[in-house]
Amino acid sequence: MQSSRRGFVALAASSALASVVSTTARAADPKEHYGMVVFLKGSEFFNWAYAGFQDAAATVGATTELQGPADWDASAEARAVDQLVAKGVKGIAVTAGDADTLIASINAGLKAKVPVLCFDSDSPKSNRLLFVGTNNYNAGVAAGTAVAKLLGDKARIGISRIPGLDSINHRVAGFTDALKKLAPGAQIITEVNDEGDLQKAEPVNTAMLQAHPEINVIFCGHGNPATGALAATRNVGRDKEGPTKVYVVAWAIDVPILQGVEKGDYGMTVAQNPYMMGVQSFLELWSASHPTQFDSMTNPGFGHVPTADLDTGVKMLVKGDPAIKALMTPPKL
Amino acid sequence: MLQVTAVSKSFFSNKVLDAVTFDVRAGEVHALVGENGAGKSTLINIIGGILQRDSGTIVFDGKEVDFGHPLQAMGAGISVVHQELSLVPNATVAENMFLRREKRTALGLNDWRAMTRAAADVFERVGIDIDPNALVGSLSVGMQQLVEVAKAISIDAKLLILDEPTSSLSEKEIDELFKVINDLRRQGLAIIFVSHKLSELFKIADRVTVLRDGHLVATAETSAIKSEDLIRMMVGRQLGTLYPPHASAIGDVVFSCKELSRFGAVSDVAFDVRRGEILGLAGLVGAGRTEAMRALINADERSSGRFWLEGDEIQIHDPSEALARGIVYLSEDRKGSGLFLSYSVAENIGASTLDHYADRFGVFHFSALRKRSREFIAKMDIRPPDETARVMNLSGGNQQKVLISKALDVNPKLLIFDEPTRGVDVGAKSLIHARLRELAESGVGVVVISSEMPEVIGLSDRILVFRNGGVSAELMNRKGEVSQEAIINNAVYH
Amino acid sequence: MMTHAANSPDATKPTGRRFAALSSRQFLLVLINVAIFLVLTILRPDAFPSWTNLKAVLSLMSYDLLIAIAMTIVLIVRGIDLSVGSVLALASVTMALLLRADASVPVALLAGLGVALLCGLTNGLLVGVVGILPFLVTLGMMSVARGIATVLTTGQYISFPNAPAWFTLFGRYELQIPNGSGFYGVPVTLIIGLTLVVVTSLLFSRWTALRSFFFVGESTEAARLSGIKVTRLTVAAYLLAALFVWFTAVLLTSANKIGYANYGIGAEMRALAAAVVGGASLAGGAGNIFGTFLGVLMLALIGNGFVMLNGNPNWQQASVGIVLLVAVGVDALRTYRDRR
Amino acid sequence: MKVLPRQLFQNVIVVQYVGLVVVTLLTLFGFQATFGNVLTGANLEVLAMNMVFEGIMALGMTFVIITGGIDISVASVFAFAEILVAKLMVQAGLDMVTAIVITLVATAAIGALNGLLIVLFRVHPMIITMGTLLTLRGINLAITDGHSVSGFSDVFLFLGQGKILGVNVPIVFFGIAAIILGILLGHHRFFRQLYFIGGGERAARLSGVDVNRVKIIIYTLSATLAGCAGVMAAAKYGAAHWAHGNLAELKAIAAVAIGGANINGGSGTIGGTVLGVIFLAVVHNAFVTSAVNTFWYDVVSGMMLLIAVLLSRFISLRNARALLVLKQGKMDQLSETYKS
Repeated sequence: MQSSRRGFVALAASSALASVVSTTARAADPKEHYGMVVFLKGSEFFNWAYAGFQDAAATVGATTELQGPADWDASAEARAVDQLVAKGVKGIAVTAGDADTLIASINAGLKAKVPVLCFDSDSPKSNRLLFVGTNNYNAGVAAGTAVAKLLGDKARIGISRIPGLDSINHRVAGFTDALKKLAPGAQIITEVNDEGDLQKAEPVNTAMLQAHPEINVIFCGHGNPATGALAATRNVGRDKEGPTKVYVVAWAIDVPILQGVEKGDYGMTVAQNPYMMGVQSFLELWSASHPTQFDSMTNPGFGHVPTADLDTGVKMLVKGDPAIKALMTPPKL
Repeated sequence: MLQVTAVSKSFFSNKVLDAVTFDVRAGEVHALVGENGAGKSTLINIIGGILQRDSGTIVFDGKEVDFGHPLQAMGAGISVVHQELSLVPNATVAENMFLRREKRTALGLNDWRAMTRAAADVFERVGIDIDPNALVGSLSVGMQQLVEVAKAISIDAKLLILDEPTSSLSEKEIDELFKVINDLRRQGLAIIFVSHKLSELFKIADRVTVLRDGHLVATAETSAIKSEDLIRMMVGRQLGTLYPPHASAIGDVVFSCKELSRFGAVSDVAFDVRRGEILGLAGLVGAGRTEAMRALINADERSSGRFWLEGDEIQIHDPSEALARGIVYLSEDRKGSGLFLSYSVAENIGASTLDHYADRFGVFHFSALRKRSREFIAKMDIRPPDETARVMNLSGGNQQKVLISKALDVNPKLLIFDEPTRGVDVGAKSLIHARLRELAESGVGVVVISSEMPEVIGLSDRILVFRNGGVSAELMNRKGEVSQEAIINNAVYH
Repeated sequence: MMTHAANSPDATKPTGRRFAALSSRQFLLVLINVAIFLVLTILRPDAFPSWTNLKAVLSLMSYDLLIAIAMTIVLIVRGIDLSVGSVLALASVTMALLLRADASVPVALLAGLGVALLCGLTNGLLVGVVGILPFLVTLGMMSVARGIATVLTTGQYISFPNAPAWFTLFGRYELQIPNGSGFYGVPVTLIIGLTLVVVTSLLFSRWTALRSFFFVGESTEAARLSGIKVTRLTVAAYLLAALFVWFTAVLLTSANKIGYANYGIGAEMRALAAAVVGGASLAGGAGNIFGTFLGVLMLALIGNGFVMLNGNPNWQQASVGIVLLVAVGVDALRTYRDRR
Repeated sequence: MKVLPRQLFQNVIVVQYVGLVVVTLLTLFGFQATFGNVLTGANLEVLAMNMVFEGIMALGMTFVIITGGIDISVASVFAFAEILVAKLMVQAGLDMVTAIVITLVATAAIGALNGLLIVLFRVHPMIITMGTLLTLRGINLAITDGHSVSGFSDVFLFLGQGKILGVNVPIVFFGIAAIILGILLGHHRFFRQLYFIGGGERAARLSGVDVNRVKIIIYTLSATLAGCAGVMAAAKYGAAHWAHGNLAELKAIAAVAIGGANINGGSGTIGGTVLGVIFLAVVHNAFVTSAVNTFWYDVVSGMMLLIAVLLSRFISLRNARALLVLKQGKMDQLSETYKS
């Protein structure tokens, strides 16, 4: 009756697949192949990181690929790491959507003699070779210092964030500590949940400014809320220079936000260096997968890599900073 | 076998059964008749454990019983075959028959072999030839009905209740069913038989009980009672004539059709409809009458067909085009494809004619529709006389009246009515017949499909008999060609 | 029973009493909204009832409102459109990419409209003509549209600094309405949102073409035999939904000045919740634009109240689900009571 | 009359599954030939582990879909089970068995609640389970504060990372569950009732099927299977996190649909679902091994769903046509005999 139905389905599916594959795939070659695993795949930030990874790989003639879920599902990342290990890549750089979720996969990769390191977001309890990325606490300190310099004891801060994320927790901790030290009179008033959604950030931040009119700084704990937070200041009419202005501290290097900083819309933005994370990640992986005549002290069987974290640092970008111009052209993938 | 004493039941404040008393003996077929809403279904559902009575007693097989669930009734030996089939098309006959009573292997899994054998045994006992391994969906409706009966008696039923078992069967299938019923009676089963078709009762029932408005009217031996008496008891009054008079004058052709075919269902049907006449389509279920009419308006894709309306050749690409030309088809499936059940009477009446109630800017005026609906409510005697009442709350007869009103609002030139009085009480039935006759007299072409032999004979001026997807005979009432024998003769294969 | 049913006007069905009085459901919704409003006013008299706050709540809910109207329209014809959020993103990305490439605004808008309608048409044809379940069709479309948007942008914000200023301004434009001492700034998004609610609401009750949608949803086969062009209307419903999604995309792209492949994630859930709360049914044949408006308003007020009252941000995300369950529960209880 | 043994009434289905198997194998070998590294033990293991949790959910989903329902809450039940079992062991200090039992009972209770609300409110299952999905996701977030929970014993980790006879424990679980549930669905009287409910609920009711009870049990089973998957996932990842398994419900539904079940209810088999799961796993794996730009994954998986339903629709139309040919043949034959 429906004898060949399934056949058609599957045939059509695989032909659809094949057409995509043929347009974009590269045939396997003997070159060394490295993988990067991210969450929120496709976000500009990780595109920068991957660009660095790719560019660094090109210098030694290695190839790369990017894997991971488009949403915030660390378990999908863990599976992507498993996949790459099974595929036999020479090294994996992973940013941990959740520190603990990735432990098993990272350790399994190392056990299979594939060098694995973390970048951007760490999985400290795993055996990863090292962490390359912004030290979130330090970055928070930098942001806190900048805010303290800007408003001093008068700073009243609202935070827009996704609850519970480790990296954001560290940023907020650094931010708070810096303020405590430099401007003890400053206060953190409240936190709102923007659900990581650009669109959602506007209503919650607007409501926050209404509920707490004393707020004069919105500290964005991550990349997405900046646009919405800025719009929120407009909604309550507190975007213009003057005594009532609410300063938005963005945490992003997306082009529209950099443009906003140049125009003075945003108070400042915390610029991490994802490109360098990518470059450094590759170089360390390369090093780890090419053992020299002396065995690694800490990671027997692998090449030498530093044991301490590599802090790629942040820069607080304010209006007129020449670095903004350099970041305006997004990376080619 | 069964003794029902003073059973009453109310739904909310509405008393639907009022102290009904009657009994059924082993080895008899007991007919239960009454207009729609007389309480037959409620009574059956109470006996079958689907509903619970408010008061009264039921003694079955010597014990007083009080079933809380259909399964308890089944366990006691009471089996109900409902009007709507309750079989699943995707499962085999055997699995359907033994649903909830599966035979098991030692592992507790279903023992298909044993079930197949048991089903075959039942069929043998009843004398039906059906493959227990066939998928139910592959059987005709008549066969499925027989499977239902077999399923009902396979629980070792002592009392079998058949709720309008013949409503969707062809004459031949009815004969088959009656043969089975007679067999079962001989085996000592008590059988309650519900039907609107009085001729059937006289053929099969030993006694008949008449209900009206939830009250018991009478119980009588069928041999001692006449059809007219029964009808009087059911409606409480004498119906002068059951059918309106035949056409006074038959005029020119309103609509004609040639070469109407639908692949696999209808082949090369041709007919004319004239002013003033009612054209009846007779035939066994599945002979292609409904299929032909649906193909006519292209509700099902036809393979060929040419049509002339009032002398001009026309195209009919889809039902909406048919409607636009004044050709209306009213489906036999009132609830599924006739009415919008949760909408009001007015909304239903205006469903085909929304544009009539819009002004030239396309603005819809509900008040105009309500006004129009009230006219129809008066004309068709729709009850309750409230145009905002939801159609789902109306009785079958009143629903059918709404359906006709909807068609009339189109100002049809050709009205095709599929089973106009199926599931309709006697009062509404004669009103519908009268309205159809009026319509024909006013110059509208009227085509009626009916599986009820008396209706198609009583109503039609001319009858087309369908067989095997085509027209096998044309019988003129005026010429005295119409008779049950003539129709059957042309409807079946010899 | 019968008389009772006749006396219980349910304005989610086109029984014609829609303007005689609010249905009991909408009345209930109005009450709930008023109650939330009063509670928030009492608890936060300083912040909540200000025009600035209410304006923000009302104008920012416009995006959800337009999407929810789109959802209501397809629900009426017994459909569902899970792809609204993704199509929103795809239309936005299309317009932004064209504007960045210095296309003129009309061209970009038309292209966005074209993309949205193409998605709507595909949905409509697959549902209406081919006869595939709407749930599956739009689930596939949801994946495809979001995927294409991501492929086109690789996830970047697409800004268009060279686009004409009026396009980047109108999404945030406010009409100044004098109020004696000063001006009320009334956002254009709010005006557009409310206008569309009123217009669609009127059209659904007073325009025969749209009234027919209800018949299609209530019983497809009966509608077909009643001469209603079912296929055409089904396709039209998905196209209309796509149109509303496009409105949203235009407003959102203009207001945020960026096209973004992750716009509208989860929008279908909020829209569905609001539409069902407002009286639409997955079984088709019912749905009310004003009810949907009240549903969206309720969700927006709850979201605003959450922040106003310093609710634990962790619990914010559970609110949509709880609202949905409570609404369905209350409705079921009401129907149950009506049945008696 | 000749009594045949009950035909494996899905002979036809067996044939159509062969098609799915063949194409799955073709894809596997095709990619192996082109890119290599596919048919390695390590890759096959990863391939299987990639879909195993969705696969376990798909088993329960099969039952739900056969009854004509849908359960989109499984993904959040999955994450809830992870979190609960983790909290019970790590924070409450319960022993492993107690923790797992409590977790499974809790997830069963959620499923029972789903079923209860569905039969009580008589609302479409999608609305109810969507409410559960959103609410539970919010709760998952809230009770963990967004953090993951970890620190399991090695014995517990064995449930996710260990191997029995060289096969990962979750895969063993999936296999055994599929076999047991497959046999039960095919041959056990309780599960056979599902087809009757999906084929016609009213008819099933009249035949004495306790539809409400069966539904509640089925939703309970679905949630419990999601709970089992969650427990093993916690062990596999060594951590519980609220965002785990996001959108898993869609993958599970897609697997059931590709496996040939009718989303309207009344048909579907465990065997088909298992094949659907394997097919999706192979395709996903193909993406990784071929190193295609993974942005395309969404597009292709959406397309695949659309093509799958489209083709199944065309096939069913063709079957209807074939049936007509058969009928026409009978008609012609009859009229021939009658003429002569």
